[in-house]
Amino acid sequence: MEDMYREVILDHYKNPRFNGELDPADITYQDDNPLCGDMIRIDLRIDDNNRVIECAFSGQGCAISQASASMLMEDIQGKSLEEIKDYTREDILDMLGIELGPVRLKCAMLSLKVLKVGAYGVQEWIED
Amino acid sequence: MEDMYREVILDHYKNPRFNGELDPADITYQDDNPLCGDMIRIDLRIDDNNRVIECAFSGQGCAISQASASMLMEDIQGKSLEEIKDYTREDILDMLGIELGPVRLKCAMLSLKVLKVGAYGVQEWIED
Amino acid sequence: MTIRFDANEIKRDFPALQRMVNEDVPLVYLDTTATSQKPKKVLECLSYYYSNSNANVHRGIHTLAEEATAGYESARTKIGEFISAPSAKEIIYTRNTTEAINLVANSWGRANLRSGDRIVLTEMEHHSNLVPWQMLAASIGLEIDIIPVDDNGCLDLEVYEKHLDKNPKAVCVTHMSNVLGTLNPIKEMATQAHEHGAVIVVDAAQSVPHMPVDVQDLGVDFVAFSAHKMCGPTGVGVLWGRYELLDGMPPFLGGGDMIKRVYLRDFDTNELPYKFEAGTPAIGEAIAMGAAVDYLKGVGMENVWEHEQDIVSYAMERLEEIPGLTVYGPEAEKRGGVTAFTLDGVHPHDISQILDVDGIAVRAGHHCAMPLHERYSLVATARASFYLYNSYDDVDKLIKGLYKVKQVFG
Amino acid sequence: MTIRFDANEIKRDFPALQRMVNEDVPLVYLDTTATSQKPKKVLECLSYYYSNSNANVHRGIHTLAEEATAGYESARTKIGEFISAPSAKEIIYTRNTTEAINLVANSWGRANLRSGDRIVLTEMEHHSNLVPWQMLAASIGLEIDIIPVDDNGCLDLEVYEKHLDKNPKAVCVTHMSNVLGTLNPIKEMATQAHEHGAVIVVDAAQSVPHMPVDVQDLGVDFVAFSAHKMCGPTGVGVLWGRYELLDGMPPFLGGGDMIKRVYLRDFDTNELPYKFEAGTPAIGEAIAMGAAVDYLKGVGMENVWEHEQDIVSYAMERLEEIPGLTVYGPEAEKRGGVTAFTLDGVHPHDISQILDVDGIAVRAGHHCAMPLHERYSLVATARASFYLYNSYDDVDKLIKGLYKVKQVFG
Ligand SMILES: Cc1ncc(COP(=O)(O)O)c(C=O)c1O
Ligand SMILES: Cc1ncc(COP(=O)(O)O)c(C=O)c1O
Repeated sequence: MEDMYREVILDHYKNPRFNGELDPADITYQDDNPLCGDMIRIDLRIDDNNRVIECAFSGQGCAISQASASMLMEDIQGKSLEEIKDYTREDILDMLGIELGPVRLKCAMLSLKVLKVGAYGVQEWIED
Repeated sequence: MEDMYREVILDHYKNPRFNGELDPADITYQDDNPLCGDMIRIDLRIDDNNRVIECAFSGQGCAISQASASMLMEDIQGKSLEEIKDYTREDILDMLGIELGPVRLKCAMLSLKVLKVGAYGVQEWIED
Repeated sequence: MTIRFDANEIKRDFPALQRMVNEDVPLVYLDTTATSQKPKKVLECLSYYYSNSNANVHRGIHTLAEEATAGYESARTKIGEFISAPSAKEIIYTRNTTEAINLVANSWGRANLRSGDRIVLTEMEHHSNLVPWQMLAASIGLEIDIIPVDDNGCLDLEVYEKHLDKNPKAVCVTHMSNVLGTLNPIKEMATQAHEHGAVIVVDAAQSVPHMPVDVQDLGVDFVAFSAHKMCGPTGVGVLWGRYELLDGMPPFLGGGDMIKRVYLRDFDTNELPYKFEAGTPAIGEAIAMGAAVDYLKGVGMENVWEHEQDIVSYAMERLEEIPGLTVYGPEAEKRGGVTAFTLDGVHPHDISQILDVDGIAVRAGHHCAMPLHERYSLVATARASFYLYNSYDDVDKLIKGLYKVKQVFG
Repeated sequence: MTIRFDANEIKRDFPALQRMVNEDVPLVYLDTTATSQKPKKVLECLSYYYSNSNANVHRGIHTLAEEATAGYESARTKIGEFISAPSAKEIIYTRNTTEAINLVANSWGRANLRSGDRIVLTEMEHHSNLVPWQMLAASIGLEIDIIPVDDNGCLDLEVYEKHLDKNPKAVCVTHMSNVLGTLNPIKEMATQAHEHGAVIVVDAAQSVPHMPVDVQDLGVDFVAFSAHKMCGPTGVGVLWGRYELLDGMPPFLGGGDMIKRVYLRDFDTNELPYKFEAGTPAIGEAIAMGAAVDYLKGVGMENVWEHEQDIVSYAMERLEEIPGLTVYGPEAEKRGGVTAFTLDGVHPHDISQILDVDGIAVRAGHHCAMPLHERYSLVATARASFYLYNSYDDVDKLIKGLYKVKQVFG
């Protein structure tokens, strides 16, 4: 936290990439964190090889939740659903480049949760 | 507690005065302290001037509860019910001649409680 | 004018307020509404108890058991006097405000309410004074009427009167809102409730710690509060209730201490207050709550209240200077030391996190008052709250911090 | 043989055990079954928490709130590991054993039991594991079957089997009696209960503090225990339950933290373990309970158990030498470190009080087990109980004290 929110987080928050909705989409899922009201929706279009050809997120909430969604969208371009399965908490924290306490971790992980539950169902999402 | 239980307490416990039941009696009442199982019953015979002409106690329990009952019986001989109303916690403690913590106080006061409630009903007995 | 005290001197009584955060910034604690810090005297009392007189209460004869029992009961007496309760037997130790309200809902509620009966709640309640009643309502079939919050952040008392005309059995209301700071006119509300035959249950979690509270003068029926918000430890709180009401209620939890006699298939209930204290209570914490009361009495509750009034007036003045910042709730004169606010374009979580870098501790979120936030179409606010140990200087640091937040998100 | 530890060295860890009573006699604390003393490390943990990281949990972002939350949750993890719980989410903080059992009776019981269903209790239960079930039984109409205590102070397991043939829904039994010391064959009883489709609720207030307990190995469904009996503070205890059971249960108390969302007339329940933790929990005390677990783990629960076995064997040997003294319950090999006894012609209260003169702290009374005392046609017993900090020397002092009691009443 030395440098408050890193430039890159604020940049993604203020200028979110892949922001919006896809209609139609192959996969659409949304969830929220009632504790703070963060909300994220993710839409995906998938090709025959199960690769992400298009994606978008929408929602509202704090800088951490929105920036991590924006960064995640950027990162999954062209990835297969199999590869998305492998995303971990560490990947998100690496993108953000800051340390987070338990409450903010939930903000940071919301987009990954929405992505994974959307792609595979709840079983795949082990939160703790 | 320096001298453990004073001689007089042990004497009253081992050789209770006025121990037994009166049949018939003008007033009979009993109560117990479920916390420790102390039980006291008091029988009184009263003359036309509302004076105690005969009294007896029976029961079981610790030395403090039984000795204080025995001492109390000795003390109320010939007293009027009016005078009995005036008995206080201090009177009992003076008879016993020792200091007592909250749990043992209940043991010590049981006979006075039985006497007062028997003579006047619950209203007269304000414990605390 | 009041006999003002020096908050910076008071601050020295509180070990946690001496600490640094993020290695080298001094803590500015503005989160008392969530829980207060504890003065040294209270911590010493706790530590003394556990190092000397620790024993189980009520049943023991040995020295430690007698000391523990005497401490536990004398704290009860102190707490009773603190709120002018007619008798210490009306002081029931609970875990917290929440358990106290659950006790009323379950014991008084189940014994006295029937399907179709009405109860009145308000839009500004903490979840603690909503959910227990919702659970009861669902279980036995009650109708719930809600007093809305008006645009000044106050209860709409005209609606209250309309609800009373439907003859509710209970009115459940907070003395002071933990978000808006609103101080509700409990005395008047109690009179009205009683005129309509309703019992009034007051969530005093935010009033007892901050102002003189006299339950007899208020004329209410039940009052709930928590030690941890009034300089005491966690794990203990109080339900006060009128003797006749408490005496007529069935027990809540079953176990040791709340019984007079137990048989294999049945039991006899103990007297007040033990009837409602099942199992080993929070003995050390109750004794330390007594020490917290001593501490607050030493400062004087009138003084605490006046001080907080000064601080919150100043805070609101300064906060409202900040462009894009909105403070919710009534003017300073009608509120306690709580200010919930939003800042355009910045989520409250981000406000709290960036303030934390400078050691400034504020809460962000729904503060356990989701329906109230809903009423303002908000999902979260940031909240700075004040206590006897907060100074004007703390407010200045908050304001400076908020300008920094604006700059980061500018 | 075991790796023995030196109780006199352990004793030095406990500040209260250094104190004098009646001005100049050293304390001999033989009342751990009521509550244990606390090691310095636990008190330091408590004090450190309140002096540094004190904040409300779960909702805060600022440094103190994060520290408090991390401490509170890491204590949960430690406690879960201590009893080999599959997941820390199964560890529910309660006030004490009593509240934990009330939680099961009210939440699991009301959701799963119907009028006419049977439950099995035992004659040796503490009131905590009787009264909540009696209250439930009276409220919804259950039949209660009782396992009697045989002449050796053990449960009559033949009667247990007969009760199981009536297909009860729950078996509620203590792991170790707080009067007789009897260690019940919980693993076997659990297997039998499950064969008959019953859930088994174990009062582990006297086992978890004194021996290694592995809830998975025992194969039980619910386990309840209190911090204050295992070197921790008052005000906090634990309910452990199997995940599927807890997950399927409705909430118990309503309020903050146990909700996901709250509307004006309705709410959504939170996940485990928070679903059952309403309002501000005993944060400091839970963290200190974690420190107590660390302390006990450091000594080793096998060692604690072996030590207590040695001490209680010795104590029974010595006690039974005293003419007119009767010890109740099974032989030393079948019991934990508890000895309840009577002395002909002397009421237990008098025993306790006279021992106190010499600094020896024992309990006298029904020890919250009136039905068990009834079974022996007693109203009270004196009880000396032992823990890791008690030495052979303590036993010798007790014996000497009892001879003095005899002399006074001789
Ligand atoms: C066997 C047993 N069960 C339950 C309890 C109740 O524990 P607590 O008072 O901590 O709820 C005790 C202790 O008093 C006990 O010994
Ligand atoms: C107004 C109000 N009511 C109830 C509560 C709940 O208090 P506790 O969590 O101590 O039960 C709080 C504090 O969180 C509060 O501010």
